[in-house]
Amino acid sequence: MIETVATAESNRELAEGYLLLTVDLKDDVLVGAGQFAMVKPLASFEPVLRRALAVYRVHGPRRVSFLYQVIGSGTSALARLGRGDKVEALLPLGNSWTIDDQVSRAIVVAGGIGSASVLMLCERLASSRVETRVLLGAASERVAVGCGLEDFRALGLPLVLTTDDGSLGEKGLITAPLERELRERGGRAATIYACGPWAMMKRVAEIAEQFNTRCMVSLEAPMGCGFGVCVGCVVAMKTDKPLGYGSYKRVCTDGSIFPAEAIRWEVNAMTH
Amino acid sequence: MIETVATAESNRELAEGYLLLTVDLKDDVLVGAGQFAMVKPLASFEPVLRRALAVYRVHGPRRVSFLYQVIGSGTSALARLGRGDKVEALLPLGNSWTIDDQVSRAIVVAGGIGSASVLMLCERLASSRVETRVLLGAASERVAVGCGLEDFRALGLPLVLTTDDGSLGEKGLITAPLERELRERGGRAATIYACGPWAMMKRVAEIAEQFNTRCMVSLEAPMGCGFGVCVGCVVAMKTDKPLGYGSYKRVCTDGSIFPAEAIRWEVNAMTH
Amino acid sequence: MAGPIDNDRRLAVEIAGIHFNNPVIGASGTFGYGLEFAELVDLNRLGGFATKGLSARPLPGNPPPRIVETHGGMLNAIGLQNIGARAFIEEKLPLLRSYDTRIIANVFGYSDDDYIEAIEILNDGEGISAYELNISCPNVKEGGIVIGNSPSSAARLTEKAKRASTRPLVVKLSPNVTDIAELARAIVASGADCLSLINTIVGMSIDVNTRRPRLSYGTGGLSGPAIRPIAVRMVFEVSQAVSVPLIGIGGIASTMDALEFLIAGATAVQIGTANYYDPTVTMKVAEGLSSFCKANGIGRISSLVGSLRTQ
Amino acid sequence: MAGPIDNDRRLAVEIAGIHFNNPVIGASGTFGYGLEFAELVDLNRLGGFATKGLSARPLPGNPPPRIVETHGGMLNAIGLQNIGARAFIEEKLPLLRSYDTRIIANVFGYSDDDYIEAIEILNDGEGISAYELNISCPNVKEGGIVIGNSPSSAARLTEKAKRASTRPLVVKLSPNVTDIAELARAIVASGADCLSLINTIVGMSIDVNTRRPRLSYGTGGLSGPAIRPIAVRMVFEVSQAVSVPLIGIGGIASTMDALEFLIAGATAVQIGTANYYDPTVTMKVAEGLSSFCKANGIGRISSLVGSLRTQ
Ligand SMILES: Cc1cc2nc3c(=O)[nH]c(=O)nc-3n(C[C@H](O)[C@H](O)[C@H](O)COP(=O)(O)OP(=O)(O)OC[C@H]3O[C@@H](n4cnc5c(N)ncnc54)[C@H](O)[C@@H]3O)c2cc1C
Ligand SMILES: Cc1cc2nc3c(=O)[nH]c(=O)nc-3n(C[C@H](O)[C@H](O)[C@H](O)COP(=O)(O)OP(=O)(O)OC[C@H]3O[C@@H](n4cnc5c(N)ncnc54)[C@H](O)[C@@H]3O)c2cc1C
Ligand SMILES: Cc1cc2nc3c(=O)[nH]c(=O)nc-3n(C[C@H](O)[C@H](O)[C@H](O)COP(=O)(O)O)c2cc1C
Ligand SMILES: Cc1cc2nc3c(=O)[nH]c(=O)nc-3n(C[C@H](O)[C@H](O)[C@H](O)COP(=O)(O)O)c2cc1C
Ligand code: FES
Ligand code: FES
Repeated sequence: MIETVATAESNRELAEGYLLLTVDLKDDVLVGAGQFAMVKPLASFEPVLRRALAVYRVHGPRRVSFLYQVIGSGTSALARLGRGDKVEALLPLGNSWTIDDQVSRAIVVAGGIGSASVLMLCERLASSRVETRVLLGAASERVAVGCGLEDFRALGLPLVLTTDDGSLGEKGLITAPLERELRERGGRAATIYACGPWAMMKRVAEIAEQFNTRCMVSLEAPMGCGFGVCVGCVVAMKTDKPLGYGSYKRVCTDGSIFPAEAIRWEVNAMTH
Repeated sequence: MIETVATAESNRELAEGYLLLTVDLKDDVLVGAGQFAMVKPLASFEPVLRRALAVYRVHGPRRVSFLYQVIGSGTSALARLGRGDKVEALLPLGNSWTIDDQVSRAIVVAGGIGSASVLMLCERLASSRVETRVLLGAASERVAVGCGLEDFRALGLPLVLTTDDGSLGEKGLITAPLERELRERGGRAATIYACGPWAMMKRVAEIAEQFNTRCMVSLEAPMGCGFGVCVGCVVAMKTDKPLGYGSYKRVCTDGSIFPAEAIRWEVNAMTH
Repeated sequence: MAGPIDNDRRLAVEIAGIHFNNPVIGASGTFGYGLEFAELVDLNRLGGFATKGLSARPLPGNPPPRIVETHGGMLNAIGLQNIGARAFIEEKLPLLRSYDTRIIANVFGYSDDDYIEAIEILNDGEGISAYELNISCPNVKEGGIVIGNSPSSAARLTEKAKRASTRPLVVKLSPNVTDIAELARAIVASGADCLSLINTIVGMSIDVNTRRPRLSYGTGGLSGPAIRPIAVRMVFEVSQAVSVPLIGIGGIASTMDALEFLIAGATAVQIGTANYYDPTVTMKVAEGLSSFCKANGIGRISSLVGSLRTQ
Repeated sequence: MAGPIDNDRRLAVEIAGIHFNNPVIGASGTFGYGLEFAELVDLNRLGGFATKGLSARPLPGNPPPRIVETHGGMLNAIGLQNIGARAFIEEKLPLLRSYDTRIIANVFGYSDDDYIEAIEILNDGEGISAYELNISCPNVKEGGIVIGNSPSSAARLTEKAKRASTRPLVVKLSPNVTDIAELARAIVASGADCLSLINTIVGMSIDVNTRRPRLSYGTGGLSGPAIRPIAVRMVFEVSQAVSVPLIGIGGIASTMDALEFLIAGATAVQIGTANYYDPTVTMKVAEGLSSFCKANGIGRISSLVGSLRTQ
């Protein structure tokens, strides 16, 4: 974990409301697939807190990029960054996606901008002997493009696409093809890697349980610090002694990646 | 007075820390010499208050420019504006410099960026039959350039320059040549128009009194609104009943231009 | 500037028998005497406005500097400079009567008697809809907060003011207290028809170079977006403690901000500091509320009041 | 990261007999157990830090969402999730002892007995310099603010804690009171060696779309730059009321901010929320104070304490 002032190398719009920010760091970092950073334009006063962004890609020890959707004041401020502008960044944060020996067949499921935290995972799976299928869900073709569609296509992995409006791929939610795949080929041998909004993660977890499929999810929670000290980003865990110490874990340091079965899904960690 | 969203046409640095911002307005405005505007980049959250800037120049009914020095967060935010960026603006505000029949000989005295509120006055004096002399004081040659030196030179009026470090013109304060001029030629027939920091305005007022010279000063005060409703920008006035109602007047609407002899100079209106 | 709200009946609210075209009111001390805004906003499009604090006699106010900006807001110590109740009636009211907007006279005094005297003068003023008792100004050595921070003295003055007043009485609460619900109960028990909250929070800013306070008065009242969460909490607490209508105030700068206060329990809102840096904000918020009702199929905005879901 | 401060004796301050390398202290709940920062800041360059609130037994904390951002700050309702006093002694202290920095154990309980029990456990912990009694946490139904907002109960607990404690006792004040000077006097009269202020201010934020509070707990504590002017004012008020040393807290994010508190009357400062968005801020401020002393020919930073000029 390093605290550094990065320099924006480019900040390109992939689709309306979706940008790819590439920055140069002053020091070397070793980033694992699925890890994130806390970022903010240098010397910006409002909003005060930094924003959590997954490291989308690593271009070298000192160059990384972030793929982000413009939501409110924080991401809008990032969207105004131009080449040469400075960015305060703390990284890498959180745990990484693991591809252990148990994994023979992988299903990567991403909803919307959740794609940002799985591209590097897909790269590693593509270069491994693990049979991999990538499921990307988005609101529309525009959003899919904004969420890095071309980068995923370039990996050459089998890709299943769904959009809410049917403008690209199959119309509907990404959980539909997931369920189909598990029903047709069985779930036991597979491992699901998922990232997306809370509601989707919850549904994916249900499906995984139904088919006895191993499932890892990367979660979101409002973050004060990103490195474990504010204890504001917690999710509720299944514990034998409910409401005892340990019922809540920090997404930023105990996660952001958790085994789906460990989460108490009825307790939504997000503010909105 | 109109409330409008202006578009930055250019935002050029004249010298390090001094910029010239030219904006296009959506509606026509009629701006008098010495009037000001309250401005802020559109949809910026911090700082919350707009900043008071004198209208430096009018290029047409819908195009004006501001000359400003970068001091803190507000002017820094303005300095980041690029062509096409939007600026919230309320203008024109305050009263104007008046050139009435009593004025036969004019002495314009500006200290530092105070120059911004007298350029248009000088333009009008140049095109009048009033004998005019312009006295500009700055910290250094760089600052003088940043405060619009070339624009003043272009007017072709007799120009006296002083700098604190002697890098341009006479070394010392601008009040020295002012005093000399009044001593040599007498003060009665002259009218002083002055704009600059509080301490300088106070000194100019003393000199004017000493030589019985008519003197108008444009003052600064921290401004909440700029159009008369917060009553936060007051200066203390000389009144027969001290501390009675009327002891304080608003710089934004009762000024910013006042007759020097009306001000209680021992009460500094500035926060710093 | 055109908008549907002239006749958007959905936004109408009633407080102590007074009809407001909509729940958006300019806050005292930030809306001058109303007329200053006539050039910028169509006063007929607002629910109303509260005048700068009016006292029986004109007041000079505090020496400068009177304001200083802080993160997300500002400190002020104006010291209630105002033209006086009589001058307001003679010089401002005649011009204001031509507008279809509710005028709330904000009243201030250094002592109970001062307050009553101001109210008695204002009783003659035709076109005033209600009084707002400012017992929460932090920038005076007597009156204001000195009375308003104590439930007993606040209750005492409220009772006198209610007796003297020919109009509905709004009492404006100070947030500088341990238990604002207790304060509210005492004031309502003494006859207040409505409570408005919050006034500014006492703060201080120091110039490190001169080692002096940045305000000549020393301390000042904090306002602006910075205080909004505190104000929303207090409105909710008071809404749970009393049954009179509330006017929510504190850092409101957008439609969403205003809605937070309504949901927390306010029947109407006052917008203050935002008028300084966004002079047409009141009209924008009124129009925003109209659009919100349309978009969400809300028939009467008052149905949102106090609709906060707590489990 | 190198800087002159290791040996800048000008910055040394003493509080209740404890020597601090400099007046910059990490605030409780924002500095974890200190070790989380070891990778980012050189702990030896800080005056010290206050631990997350420690209770006799580990606490799970409140359900999420626990934080929400606001203009100039944030609301939190963590609910004092912590590993417990015993675990702190066994797991954290041994590692912390290697640093030359003062460790202040922030203590919390639901009842007087809980507080005393936690203190008695911590008394065994070697390397703790002082206790900071957190009777100002707004995010619990018992203890914290419930005790801290009442001078009498605060005084009662202070007395018991002082008796139970083998170390200097800092009592942390709640800003959610009408008269913080009165509260401070009562607590000092009961034996507090030092007062730290302010804790967070109770606030609320509502999600207009769901009409629910944004925090599961309902309300939360406001912190960050937004509250700084309120904190500076309270530090000044308390400095005029008591003679024990004060630790100033509230929205400090820069050297100038820290200096405001010293001039207002604080012997040292704690930096909280700023650690989240600027993890090395404590070290930057310590270095900034060093440069300030150099630039202004100040021989001892303590000479600035309470140097506010009021006329
Ligand atoms: C571990 C992690 C990794 C993330 N990676 C990415 C990414 O690669 N690309 C991307 O576009 N987004 C990512 N997000 C979401 C991103 O952090 C939010 O979209 C962003 O914080 C929104 O800030 P805002 O000011 O624009 O929106 P606002 O809605 O104005 O933010 C208001 C407050 O809520 C918080 N907030 C709002 N949405 C979220 C959210 N979804 N998750 C957490 N906090 C939120 C903000 O931080 C802020 O404090 C990630 C979130 C987490 C927790
Ligand atoms: C009528 C009038 C006309 C002005 N015209 C110009 C101009 O043409 N060009 C120019 O460069 N400057 C001008 N100024 C000064 C300009 O408004 C300040 O430099 C600016 O507000 C500083 O803001 P900041 O955030 O950069 O500095 P900061 O020091 O960070 O500001 C802190 C606070 O103090 C206030 N403040 C600081 N300095 C001044 C000041 N000198 N006058 C009033 N308020 C101040 C700010 O508005 C802000 O609220 C004028 C001021 C007034 C009152
Ligand atoms: C400069 C200024 C002057 C004020 N004067 C008054 C006043 O005369 N009477 C009053 O009751 N409140 C006064 N207030 C308080 C506001 O009406 C309002 O209660 C407070 O500012 C909080 O709202 P805001 O955050 O929207 O500004 C004043 C506020 C400011 C900023
Ligand atoms: C997330 C969070 C958790 C906190 N936890 C504690 C705590 O456990 N004990 C305590 O005394 N103060 C706690 N505080 C209060 C801070 O120590 C500090 O008093 C307050 O945040 C004001 O300072 P700031 O504005 O610099 O953050 C907490 C603050 C925050 C933001
Ligand atoms: S964001 Fe602060 S602990 Fe996770
Ligand atoms: S700036 Fe508000 S009255 Fe002058």
